[in-house]
Amino acid sequence: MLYREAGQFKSTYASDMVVFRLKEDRAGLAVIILMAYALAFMGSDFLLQAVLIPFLVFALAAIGLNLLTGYAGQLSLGTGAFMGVGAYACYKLMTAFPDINVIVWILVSGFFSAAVGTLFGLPSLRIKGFYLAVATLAAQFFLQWCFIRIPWLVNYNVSGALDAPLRTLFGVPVVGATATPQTRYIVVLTLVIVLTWVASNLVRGRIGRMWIAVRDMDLAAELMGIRLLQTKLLAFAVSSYYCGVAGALMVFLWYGGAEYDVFNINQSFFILFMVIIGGLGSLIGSFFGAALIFIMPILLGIVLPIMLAPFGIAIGAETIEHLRFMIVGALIIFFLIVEPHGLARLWQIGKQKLLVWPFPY
Amino acid sequence: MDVLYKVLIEPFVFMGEAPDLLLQTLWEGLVSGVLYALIALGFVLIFKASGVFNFAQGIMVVFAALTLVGLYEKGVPALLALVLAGAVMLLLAFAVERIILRPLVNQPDIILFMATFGLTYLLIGLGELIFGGSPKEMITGALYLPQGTTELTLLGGPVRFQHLDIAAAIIASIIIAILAVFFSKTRIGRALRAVADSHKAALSVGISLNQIWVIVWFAAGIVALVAGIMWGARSGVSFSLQIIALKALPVLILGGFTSIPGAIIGGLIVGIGEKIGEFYWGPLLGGGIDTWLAYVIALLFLLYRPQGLFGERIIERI
Amino acid sequence: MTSASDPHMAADDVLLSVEGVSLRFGGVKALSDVSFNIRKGEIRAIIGPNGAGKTSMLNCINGFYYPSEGRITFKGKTRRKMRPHEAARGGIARTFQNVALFKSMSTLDNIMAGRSLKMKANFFWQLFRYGPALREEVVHRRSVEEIIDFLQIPHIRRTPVGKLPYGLQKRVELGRALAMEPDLLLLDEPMAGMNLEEKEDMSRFILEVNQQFGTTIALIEHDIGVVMDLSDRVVVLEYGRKIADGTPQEVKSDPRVIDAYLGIPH
Amino acid sequence: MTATADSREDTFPKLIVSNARLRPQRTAFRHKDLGIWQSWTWGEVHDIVRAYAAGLLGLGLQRGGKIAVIGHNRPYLYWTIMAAQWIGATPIPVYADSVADEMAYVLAHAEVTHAAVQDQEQVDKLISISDNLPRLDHILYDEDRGLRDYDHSRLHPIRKIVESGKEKLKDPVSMALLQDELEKGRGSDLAIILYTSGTTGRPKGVMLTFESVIAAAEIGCGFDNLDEKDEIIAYLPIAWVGDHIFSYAQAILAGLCVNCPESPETIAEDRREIGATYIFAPPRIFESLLTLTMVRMEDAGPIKRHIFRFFIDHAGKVGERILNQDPDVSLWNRLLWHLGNLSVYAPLRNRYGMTKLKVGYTAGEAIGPEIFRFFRSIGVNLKQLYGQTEASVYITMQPDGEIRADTVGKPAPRVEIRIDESGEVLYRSPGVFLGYYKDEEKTGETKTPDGFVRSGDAGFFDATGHLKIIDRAKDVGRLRDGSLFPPKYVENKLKFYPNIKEAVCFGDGRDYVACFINIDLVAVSNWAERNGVTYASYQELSGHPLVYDMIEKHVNEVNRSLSNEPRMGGAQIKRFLILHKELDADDGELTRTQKVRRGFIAERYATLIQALYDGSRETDVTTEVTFEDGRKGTISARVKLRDMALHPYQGDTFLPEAAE
Repeated sequence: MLYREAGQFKSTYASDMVVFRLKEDRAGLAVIILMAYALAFMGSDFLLQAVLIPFLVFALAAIGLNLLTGYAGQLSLGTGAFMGVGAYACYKLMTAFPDINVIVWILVSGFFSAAVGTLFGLPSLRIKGFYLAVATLAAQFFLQWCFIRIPWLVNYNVSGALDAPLRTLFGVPVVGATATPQTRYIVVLTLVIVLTWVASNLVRGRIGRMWIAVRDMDLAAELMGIRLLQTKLLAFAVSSYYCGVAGALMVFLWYGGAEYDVFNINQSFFILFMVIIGGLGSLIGSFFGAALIFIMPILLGIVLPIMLAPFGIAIGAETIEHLRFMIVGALIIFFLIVEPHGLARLWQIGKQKLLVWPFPY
Repeated sequence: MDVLYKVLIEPFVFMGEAPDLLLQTLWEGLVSGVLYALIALGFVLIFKASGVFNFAQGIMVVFAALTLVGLYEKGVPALLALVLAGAVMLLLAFAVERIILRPLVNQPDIILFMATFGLTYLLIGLGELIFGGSPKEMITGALYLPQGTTELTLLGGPVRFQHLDIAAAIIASIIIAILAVFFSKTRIGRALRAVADSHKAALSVGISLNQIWVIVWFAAGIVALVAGIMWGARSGVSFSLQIIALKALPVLILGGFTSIPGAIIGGLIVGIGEKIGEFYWGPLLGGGIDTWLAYVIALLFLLYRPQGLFGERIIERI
Repeated sequence: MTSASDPHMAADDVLLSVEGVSLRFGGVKALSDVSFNIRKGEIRAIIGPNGAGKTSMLNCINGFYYPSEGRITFKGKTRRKMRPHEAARGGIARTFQNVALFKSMSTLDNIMAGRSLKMKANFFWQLFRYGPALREEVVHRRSVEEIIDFLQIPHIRRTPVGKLPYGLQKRVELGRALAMEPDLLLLDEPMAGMNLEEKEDMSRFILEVNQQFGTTIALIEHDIGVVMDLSDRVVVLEYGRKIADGTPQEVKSDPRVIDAYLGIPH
Repeated sequence: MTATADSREDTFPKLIVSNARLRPQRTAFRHKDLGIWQSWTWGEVHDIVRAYAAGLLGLGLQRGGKIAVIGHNRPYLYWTIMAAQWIGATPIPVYADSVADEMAYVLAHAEVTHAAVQDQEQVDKLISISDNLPRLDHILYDEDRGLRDYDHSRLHPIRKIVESGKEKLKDPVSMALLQDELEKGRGSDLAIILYTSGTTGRPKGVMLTFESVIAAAEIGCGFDNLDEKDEIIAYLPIAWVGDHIFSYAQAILAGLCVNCPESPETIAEDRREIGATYIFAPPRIFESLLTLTMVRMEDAGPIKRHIFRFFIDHAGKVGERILNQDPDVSLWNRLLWHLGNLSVYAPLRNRYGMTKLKVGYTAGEAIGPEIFRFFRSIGVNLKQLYGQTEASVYITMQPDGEIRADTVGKPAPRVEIRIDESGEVLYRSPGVFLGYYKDEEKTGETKTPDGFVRSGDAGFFDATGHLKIIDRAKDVGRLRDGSLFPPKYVENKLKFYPNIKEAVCFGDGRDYVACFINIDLVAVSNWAERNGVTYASYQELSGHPLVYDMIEKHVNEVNRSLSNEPRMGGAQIKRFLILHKELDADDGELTRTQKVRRGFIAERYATLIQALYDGSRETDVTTEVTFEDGRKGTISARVKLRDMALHPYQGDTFLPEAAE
């Protein structure tokens, strides 16, 4: 309906292979990015701190997991731990070399989780599916144990927790108690945009095709000369890199400090939900999934009491929490039944409908 | 050298020096192993009959135990509460079949797996909503479960046997035995096995797929109830039990997803290995290694034998 | 699409030879003591009744199974164990009996995936899809488009292959194999389940691949008519043993073949 | 009109040279090939064509020689025409889907010595008839697939010829020779011979001079202000005069861009991608677009369907008037139309690839008024024109603001029209042809001594000065009672129903009008699905009683409409039958441009015609058919016949007045 693709022809392969082939899509993306930046100045601190920053962090982690599970087809339940590796690595780097810009360390910390992820991805050569999930559970529990048991990781801090020392970017605090949500949001947003772009480059190119090939039909992929182990390990590495960066962002630009407990198995599940609900093998789906799984409970927390109030039902915060669990659970089941391919598929269908409007197909 | 000595020699020296402690550790490992096996059995039942990897098995354990205790607290006599808890599990089985399995039949495994995640969250919310989030004591006494301790002097030292543990081991063994017999000897049991091979074969036995699903989910529910009572009696009834249920995963890896004897032996390996590892090697690493040891054992095992202890060798065809 | 081998090369130049190959699964013997060779530039058919071990033979050739005994020599190199990806790197491409496409990818991406081996741009450039990475994508896209043009499937360029009818899927799979620019192309029942018209198309493509690019082809096929028309030489397997080998005419008149295979009405 | 007709540039090659000078960087041609739109600028086209011309000289093609051009719309085939004209040879475009026999006749008649073809299929066809073509020396081809192992002694890839020409042009002598050849060309020279497929008899070669074709192109470009920014998509047969004028002559004259689609399967998509600003298509293209639209909308959800219905109905009421800039449309109706434009019309135009369309033409046959109005009402500036090969297309056109469905417009600029006593339309214009190639007799019959051309169509001018065509002049017959019977006119009325694909009426010299009907498989099978009619074959569907009932309703409506028109009441259809097979060009029942070959059909189905007039209820028929792969076979069927009740009418029988 909104599309006018007539006349948008491609006369080079480069222009034929861009992500957004239609100018309407490109314009839409530009508007969304502009609005995202505008929100930094228009949104309240609550919106930025409690909704948008975590949303972006989770979206980044979901992209990470999606690269591995959605694109390369390797199920992982260790996302939380890989995020933790990034966070702890970032903490060590940041405190060991305080003079180097924190953004650099956030990006570098991802390499540490990439290394760890690759190590735990090694079994993927021999084992598949749920069996592999158990292997990643080993990573989850082992790494979490490391976070608790190795005080060196937190510089022998008595509390055993990570804290966020003050760090600045161009003189503006971005990490630490004095960093405003606005600054932190802009930093997170920028990093997420750049990393999403990089991810889209990867998945559209040779590497992405190799991942999908391994996922769809690994035997055929191998018979075409694709080395399974290297391809899978690369997926583990890139995926863990994204998770690691997301972990660092989570601790230092969202929470402003955290204990080992935030990297527990539930975090892993949480992000897996986002990927599944958002859509396996879709970057935009990762954003949708993060929005639904993270923002929806917040909305419920606000909306439920208001909705129930007219009936004279006053409910405590605890009950809301329980209801939220139930509703999230029910929604997961609901979405899986309605659209097993996730919100991304719905989005795609919606776009297709707009494209062929008024025709049904 | 010192490290090697500490890792490779010292624990064994210690074992030899104090065989009573070794026996104590083995016993404790055996008891938790039996319980692991019981939980794993719940997974196996469902996986065998419906191909669903039921992540909610852990929460079913908690939910069953909570229902039992919750009903008792509301004044329902213990044994009636036990029966009612069983009825709730039956209800749950019906609901799962209706709401989840039927609409999702023919979907890829991962989708069904995720649906059981959803079920987990739903049950957590429901359980907390009804019974509250705080941990509860298992009604051990009211259920006539033995309490107290017998201390025997064996191998030159005192070895303590909690009566509850003995009961747990016995009851779990009985349940496992019943299920094993049920599967191999009865008509329904054979039908269940047939489903694992082919859905058509099951239909030819005259049982619909839907009925089979209800039956296995109910059976898994009962297993969960028993496991919940036993675990609950040992460490209280709370949602953290769920994590313990995840231990069933390495058990399954060792035993294979479809093998009942595999689940039993896997459970024992994990239970005993974990206790021994924690007791003898844990201190070297600062303790607490039982949170991951089972997974690492399973992982190493997998690398050696990807199809599990009892799984058949997979010949890939194209 | 160019190929290293010259179609006019001497006909008796052996590209691949199989010597005394046996293959066992547990107690079952899928192949026993099979020997034959494939010459450069020829179309070689492998026929035989169901369960004769034809697919197993292909699986041995491209490294998916290791023969329990015997040797396989490809391009003058003999080896006992070779991983499938090594076979691919050596120039062996393959299609499958039951279409093994990457179902969620489009026709274009499937064939592009076939060129993974030819693409060299390093990871760094891939991250930014810039410089060599982008240039390489463009170059290979063009080669892929030539294959699409060759196979006459431009109208399904962007269709996910899972949605295509079977006949077209087979064609896309052939395209994916061609994208590897193989020296030896193994086709496992390329015409199974096709209607007459599709079979004719596929036969034409196979012949054109053989003639235009000089690709050596080994194919398994049930349709005897097709085999006789297409192939230069035929090897006949039965219960894992070779029972005949020669030109279509020779094989056709071999009494053992008639007994084992041709005599059986289909 | 930016492209003025410089008096010195009186041939297309000269115009190409001037384009290369005036707009060297503007895109001249695009061809979707290997997945993208490969493009060539006027500068590049000029270089290629000149080199190609040099190459053709090298192959022995000379001034006065003939070269056949066979294939779909490909840049290299258009360039063949240009290159041939450059050196004074005459290009002979031939319909690509002609069967070998037809092609052999044309090529032999035209005495071609060279042929440039698209692909292996055409090469094979030429080789199969080469025994009948002793003069044919060289075959050039565009696509080399499958041709690798052919004997290349007289077979050449076009690209190689162009290359060889480039080599030659490095020599200043050759360059001078080419320049010389270019300058030798005169406007009065023979530019092209277009063979008309002809509804009867053998194809005739219509000879057109540069002057005529350029004059026609000037008329077209001037009328709608075409310039170099326009885009046209070339997908109709290059041997058709419409394509030659629109995609060749006007493109060169205005310097606009010609876009060639990738393959027949992708035309719809390619059309959308390009978004042409200017299109020319026979009515059947618009008809099938509309049918497809309606069929698809049947499958849409109820809400969408209602929105669609509502706005389409609204457009039907005011859309045309808004397009005609009628000031009397109320503000509310305008607003509603624009709302509809946002939600339905613009998206529809987008799906049709007509978003950027300035003007579209339909010609060749009468277009259904509903179809015509539909497109205009949703904002597509569709116009009709009346033209002929012999006139280099333009005879009448519809000026902006005077566009009606039932007439073909006013005389085009520089065209004179008169209507003779028998009602036949005659015209004179700068675009008229030189004569029929090697057929003085026919030329004499068609051209009057004073330069007018007999169109062969019967028509009259209405009160507003618009020409109305009723039928082929020779086809307009009389029933035995003397009442007028214009078969085409009746058939077109029938064909305006989407369910009816083709109709063939009989009645000349008989007691009443009777009719064969061909159902439209797409529309009727869709109807069948919705109405629970099951069928296994075309034959079964066409014989289904419910289908007969439905068609009977349509026929009845046509009869009513005929009864309300002056002079036409006697032409009401009394009996009809539905044919058991689709009329097919492969069986010779249609021409290659999908026109009915009445005489042939009458002969072939004589038994059916007999049944129509002997009152029988049903009859058996056996027909020989040609399958797609060329095999022949027979089908037999029992065909039912239906009687119709006629509507009363006024019995006036005078002929249409000639108005001027």
